Amino acid sequence: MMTEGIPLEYFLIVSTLMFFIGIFGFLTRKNLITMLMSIELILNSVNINFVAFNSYLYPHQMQGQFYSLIIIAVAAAEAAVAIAIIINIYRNFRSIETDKVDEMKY
Amino acid sequence: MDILSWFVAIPVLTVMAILFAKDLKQTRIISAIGMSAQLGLTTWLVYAYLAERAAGNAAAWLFKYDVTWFTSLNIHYTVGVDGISVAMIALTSVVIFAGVFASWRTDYLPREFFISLILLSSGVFGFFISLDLFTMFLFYEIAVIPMYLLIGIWGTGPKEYSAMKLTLMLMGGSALIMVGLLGVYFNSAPAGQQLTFNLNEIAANGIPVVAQQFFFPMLFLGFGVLGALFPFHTWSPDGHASAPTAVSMLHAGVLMKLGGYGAFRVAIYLMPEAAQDQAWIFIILTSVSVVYGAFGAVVQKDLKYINAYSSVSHCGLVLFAILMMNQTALNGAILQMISHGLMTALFFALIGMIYGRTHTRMINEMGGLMKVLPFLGVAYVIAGLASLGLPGLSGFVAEMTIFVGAYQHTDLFHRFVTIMATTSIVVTAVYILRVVGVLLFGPIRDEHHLHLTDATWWERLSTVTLITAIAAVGIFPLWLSDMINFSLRPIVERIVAAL
Amino acid sequence: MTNYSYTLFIPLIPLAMFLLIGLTGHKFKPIVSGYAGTLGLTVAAFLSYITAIRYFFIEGAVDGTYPMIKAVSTVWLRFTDTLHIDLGVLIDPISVMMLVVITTVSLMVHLYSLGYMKGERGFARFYAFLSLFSFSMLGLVLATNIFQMYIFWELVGVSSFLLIGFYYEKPSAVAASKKAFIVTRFADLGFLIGILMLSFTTDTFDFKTLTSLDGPIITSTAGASFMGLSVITWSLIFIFIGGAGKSAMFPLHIWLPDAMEGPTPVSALIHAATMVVAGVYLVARLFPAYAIAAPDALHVVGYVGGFTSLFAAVIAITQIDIKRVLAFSTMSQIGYMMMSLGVSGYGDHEGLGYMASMFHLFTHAMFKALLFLGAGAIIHAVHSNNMTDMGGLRKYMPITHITFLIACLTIAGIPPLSGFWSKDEILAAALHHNPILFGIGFGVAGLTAFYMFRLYYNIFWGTDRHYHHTPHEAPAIMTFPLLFLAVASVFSGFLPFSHMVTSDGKPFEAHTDMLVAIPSVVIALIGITFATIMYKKPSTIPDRLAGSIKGLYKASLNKFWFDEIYLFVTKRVIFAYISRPIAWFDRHVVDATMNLVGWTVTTASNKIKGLQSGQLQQYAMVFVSSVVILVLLFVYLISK
Amino acid sequence: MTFQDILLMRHELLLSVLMLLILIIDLMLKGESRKSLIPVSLTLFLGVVIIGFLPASEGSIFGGMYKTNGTTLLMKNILNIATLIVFLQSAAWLKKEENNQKLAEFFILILSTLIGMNLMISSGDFLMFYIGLETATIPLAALAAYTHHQTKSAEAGIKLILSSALSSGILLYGISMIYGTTGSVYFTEVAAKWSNEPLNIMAFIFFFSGMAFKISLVPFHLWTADVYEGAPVNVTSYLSVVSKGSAAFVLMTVLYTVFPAMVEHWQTVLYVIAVLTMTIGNLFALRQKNMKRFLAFSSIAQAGFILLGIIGASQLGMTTTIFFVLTYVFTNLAAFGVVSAISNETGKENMDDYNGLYQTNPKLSLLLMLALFSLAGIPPVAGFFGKFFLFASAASQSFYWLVFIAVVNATISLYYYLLPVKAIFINKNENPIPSFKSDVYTRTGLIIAALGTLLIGLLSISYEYIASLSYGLQ
Repeated sequence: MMTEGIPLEYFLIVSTLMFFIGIFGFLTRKNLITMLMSIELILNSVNINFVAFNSYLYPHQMQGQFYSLIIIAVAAAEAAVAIAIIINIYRNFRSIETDKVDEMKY
Repeated sequence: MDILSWFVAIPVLTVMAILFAKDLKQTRIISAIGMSAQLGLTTWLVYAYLAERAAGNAAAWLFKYDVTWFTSLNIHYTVGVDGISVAMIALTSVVIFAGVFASWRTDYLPREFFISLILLSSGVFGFFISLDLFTMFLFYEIAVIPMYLLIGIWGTGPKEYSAMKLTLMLMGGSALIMVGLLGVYFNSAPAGQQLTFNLNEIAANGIPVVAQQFFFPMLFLGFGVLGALFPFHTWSPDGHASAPTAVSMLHAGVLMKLGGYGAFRVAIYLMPEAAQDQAWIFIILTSVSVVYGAFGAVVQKDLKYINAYSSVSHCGLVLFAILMMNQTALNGAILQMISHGLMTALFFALIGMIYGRTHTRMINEMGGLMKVLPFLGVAYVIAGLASLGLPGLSGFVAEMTIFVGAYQHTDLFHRFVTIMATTSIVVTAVYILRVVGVLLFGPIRDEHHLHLTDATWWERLSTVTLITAIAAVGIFPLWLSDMINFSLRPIVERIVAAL
Repeated sequence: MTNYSYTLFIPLIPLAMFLLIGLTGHKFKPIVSGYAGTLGLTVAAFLSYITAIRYFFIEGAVDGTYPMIKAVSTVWLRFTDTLHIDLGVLIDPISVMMLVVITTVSLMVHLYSLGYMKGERGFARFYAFLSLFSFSMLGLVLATNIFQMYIFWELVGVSSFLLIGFYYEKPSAVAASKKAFIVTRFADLGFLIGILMLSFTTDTFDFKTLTSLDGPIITSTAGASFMGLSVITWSLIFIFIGGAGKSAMFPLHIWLPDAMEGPTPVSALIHAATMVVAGVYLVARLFPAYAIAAPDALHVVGYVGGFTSLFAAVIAITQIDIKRVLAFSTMSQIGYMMMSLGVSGYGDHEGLGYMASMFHLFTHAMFKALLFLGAGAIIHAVHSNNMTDMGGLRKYMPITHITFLIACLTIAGIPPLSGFWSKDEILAAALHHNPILFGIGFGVAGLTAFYMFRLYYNIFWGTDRHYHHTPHEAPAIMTFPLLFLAVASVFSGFLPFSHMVTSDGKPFEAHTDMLVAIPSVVIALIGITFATIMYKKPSTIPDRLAGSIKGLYKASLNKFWFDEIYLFVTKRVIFAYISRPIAWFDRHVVDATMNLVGWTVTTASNKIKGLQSGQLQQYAMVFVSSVVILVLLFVYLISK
Repeated sequence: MTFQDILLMRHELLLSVLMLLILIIDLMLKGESRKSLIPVSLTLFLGVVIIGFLPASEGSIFGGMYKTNGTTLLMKNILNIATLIVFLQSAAWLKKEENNQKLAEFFILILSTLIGMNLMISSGDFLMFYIGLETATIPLAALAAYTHHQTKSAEAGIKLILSSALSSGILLYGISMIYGTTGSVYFTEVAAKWSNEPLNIMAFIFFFSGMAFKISLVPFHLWTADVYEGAPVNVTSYLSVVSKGSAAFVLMTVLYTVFPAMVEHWQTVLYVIAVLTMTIGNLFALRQKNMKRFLAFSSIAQAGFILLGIIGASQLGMTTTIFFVLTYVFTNLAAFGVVSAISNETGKENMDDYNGLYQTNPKLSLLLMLALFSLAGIPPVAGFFGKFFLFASAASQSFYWLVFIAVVNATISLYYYLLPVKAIFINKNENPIPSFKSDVYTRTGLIIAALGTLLIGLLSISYEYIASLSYGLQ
């Protein structure tokens, strides 16, 4: 296998980094699309987790891999709806800056 | 259907009937009929009860009726009466009867008014007949909530504020009660046995003293709020001042008694040990409210405020007596509930009638009314004399029983506070005579009052009903106090056993 | 033992009359109510005379003692198995005597009022109240137990309140009635506390038990004591406070002078003859207890009585309002009775004071009622209470004049009028037991003679005022009671009281003690002479005298400023320093605290609204950070 | 696995079929005739609801990924009823011209979320659970943005979709950790292998916060108010009742079946969260003027109360929770029903607009009062029983102080529940909302809700039935 000799920790470090980069992006970037992308980052970090755990710790079964497949699918659906709404937002607000979208508060 | 449930059913049916009433006329006729039926039923109950006792039926509870409601939680609908609840029921039906007639001329939304009023009374009746703490609590809240609408819609002055304050403070009280009840429920039986809400079963099983120490104050305070326990009495002046006549009557006359009754039936009866330990705190509080309320009343200018404060004083006496926890004092407490209920209802009725004529409740804006309103004036004097404990009227009987009972304690503390409490009778005389002197006697202050008309027939009816009751209790107290005493005996034995 | 159960009707008839007149009186002509009331009282009086004759003369003393008979008794309210209020009728010498006194005076007043109150508004009401009062007073004297007495005690207070405030449109009358009720109420508090203490120690209310020589009080080794006095003593002192209140003993006397605001017949009935002696009756009722178990308490009674009699006599000298003069003289005379109780012992001749006190009570009732009714007639004639508006009335109203003179002589203690005998016994008793009190009593005798004749001369002699319409003699319906009472006060002195009313029920021989009698008569005469000199003819002596002892004169004129003191206490202390602060505290502290709670919640909700900023990323921020916090928190908790 | 086994998924299958049917019918209908879709789909759905109550066999399929038993059926039926009421109440709104094009979408989206919820409830492992969760969430975003011409609606949509995406991301991260530590995503195996290592705790918290987001517990609730306000009223009511209720069911099921090993830990979590939720929710609700926003915060507070049931961690706990959700369904739908009826009729959503409503619309006013009293827990309406039993469940674990805080909060909540009552009955208003007569659907919806609110509590049978199906920690 091509992952010969790469210890599990490396994968986990990568996934963790991705996770927090995603969170960071979500919290800081003003553009709604970019926020959506950072969500994708988070989800993919989760995918890496699942696959890595699966192939390193529990190689004899495939739950992790299937899980990641499902996640990818769902993520796609989510993105679709999200983008649709974002377009809608653009129609209404003439912008897709998240901090413009605060008509309702308190 | 068993006899007691009718006490809840009749008001509900009356309400149903009122729903179909077209105008004020029909509404009040229906309510009058309903409440007269209730009064009749009550007389029958009293008679039947005494007959049973005379026949030697020594069971603690008569006319018992039990239906399982929530099996898995062992919640029952259990009703039954002993001498005490019979007395309270009698009080309630007299007051509500008088109340209906006192609010005979309610022009704004009459149907809604009578509906909520009578609904409230159904809650009160339910509370007095329940033996199951859950049902009891349920009826308790049913009795408290319509207050908000009654005061908020038909009240006077800062009614929204008063109504909200009253409701929230009472609900705060019932919040405490709820926690207390749950605590009682989960300690109501030894481990492994079926938990229960049934008053007598709990009493039989007994509650662990540790739990009592935690839950007794909750329950006592919770009920105390409704009993106008100092310093949680402040809903009472505003609430009464803003409430319409009949509501003040019912509230001060009956609802505040729920507090005393509950404190006695639930808090003291189920948790005597804790009561014995903690009584002194509350005794101090109550004796404060007895004197404090009386003195507070002396300088008030608004008739309703005067009466509200005197209610604080008198209801304080009720709780005071309950905490004395001996046969005589407890008997006095019940008598005091009845007596205060009747006379304060009379007071509020009269105040309402006077206000309806003079459109003011400020005593310094009125004077010499005795000349123009002889009937109301005389009635007011009678109410006043009852409240300052004149022999031959109910007040004397109750107060003397309380004082004599409270003084039976051998230790100095109890006797000292008793003496403290007795001083209130002088202060009471002061404020009562002050009002009577300014309001009724002397020259007429306001020439507009010269051509006021005296009481109408319904006002007379409502007033006379109450006065008759007051006099009946005051002149022939023995049957009542014996009836109560009989039912008190087992309770007192239990409390004494806890010593 | 005879059956006295019919005595129940003596109080019940007036009650019936009260209810009848009160409920239906307005339906008939006023006078009807008047007749009804009078009729009722006549029957009651008749019954009480029968009772008296049967008790004293037909039955007489059973083996040397007048028995204490519970004619009727029924449980009214049960406190404990042993403590219960009974309502009943107790027949014994003093109660029988009081029956006679009350019904007689009351009947006279009823008759008198038919004339005096003629045409008054509320005539019917007046008679209703009179009946109510008679009922309560009779119930009081017939009480079988101390609590029944308390009950009627209160009722008496209320009916007196109603009668004083009869002219309820007159502010002064309202004020007076209020004052009377509250002051006595305050005293009654003492009574109540006394009852509580007594009943707690003795476990009974019953007079028979309380006063019987082997009863719990007498035999009780009252262990618990406070300030050196036993519980029994304390409770008896407290009870005496109650008595002092009703009997207007110093310092609870202030209500009595004002009570004269009531119609004069009322003053005669309540504030001269009957109610005010209730205190004396109460002490007499419990006398064995006082005398044997609590001599200290009895001394208190004696000294209070003595001081009051002097104090009141001094004030009476300077008063202008004739009714007030009489009021103070009443106080002084009741002080006399109290004093004589105070100096009495228990058992035959020792109990001379007791007998004397009761004797004086009896005679005093007669002549004081006479005086008041006379005064009423006078006021009726001249439409004023002030002796400065009177003078030379003897020409206009002869009957009143004569009867009034008789009364004055009687109270001054001139033999052979009744006053002499009773006063003589009192002084005799005082002399043997307590010289100081004897001194006081002796002095008071002189003073009494003086101020009574000052009054007499000022009214009937002195300068002849010109009246806007000539005063005329009162109608027969009013003069008859005067004559009757005059006769009574002349002859009642010859009743063999020591054979009838004694401390232990056993008759004994009382003989007039010349050592006392002569000086007392002498001093009385001196007093009269002074009065004659000063007031018979208009003269300047009084003013000069007043000028020479200005301070004392002013003090006495202003009743030693007691009203002012009381006013200060009530208005300043109670109202300003207790009630108003409490009312303020309730609104601005207790209530404010409750409102504060609500305020806190609402402000809190306004403060934290920024949390909901509408910014998506801020939401996410909160979300993430709270996740982190939770994680850290729990990882920490668990690793612990 | 046979054909019969597929039938175990009765609810889901029926709903999917219904979805497709509606889709097809929609294709056939054109223009005005579209309106007929409403009665058609309503009747069909009614059929589904009824079938849902028919007795069914228990069991599990897909190797335990999907399992069904009496409890799950009960929960699903409750959700069905709630959805039915929502449909009835939305009819009036759907009839409007602007929605003519999107009629079918409304039904389809709602039904798909319902399917998702059913899957969540029946899920036997985290995968199925996740699929259900997303199926139940993503369409909701579309629904929130349903009236796309309104800025508020769009804002609601974006706020919902993004924050839910974030939360599910975090939740997934937690699940991945669980998988990493226990080596399985099956509930049973996870429960068996569970150990309270810090990593597991972290994983649990991640997972829990994901669920807390769905139930909108403080501090994961911030999206709620805005979305509720922005979304169309009927969507809001669906969100606040069905979505919240299902999430509560699932959270409880998972806690009881997967994490019994760490019961006292999650009890502590719930304790803290419950206190926060009740208090913050109340404090915010106090000052709301917009009825939808007001009900949003009130529903947050209610969620806090629900935790008092779950915390019981026993058969009693489950019973009370389900019972409360049942009462809550009817109560809240009654309240929302009135609000939506009024806003559909007049477009007014502010509390001040309700002043003097009783003069013009007594029936609606009384119903709203009933609902609010029930929410406040005033007898004899259902809410009282629900709350009392919830507190009982917390008290059974002797969390008396928690109960105390809860009842104090209940008192505070009474204050703001009385505000609309005050507006309706006491406040004067010269031009109140004119009296109107709502259409048959709305009225049926309201009547059902009202009956439920009145009777659920008084008739103990419902409670007993739930109790017979509930279970404690596994």
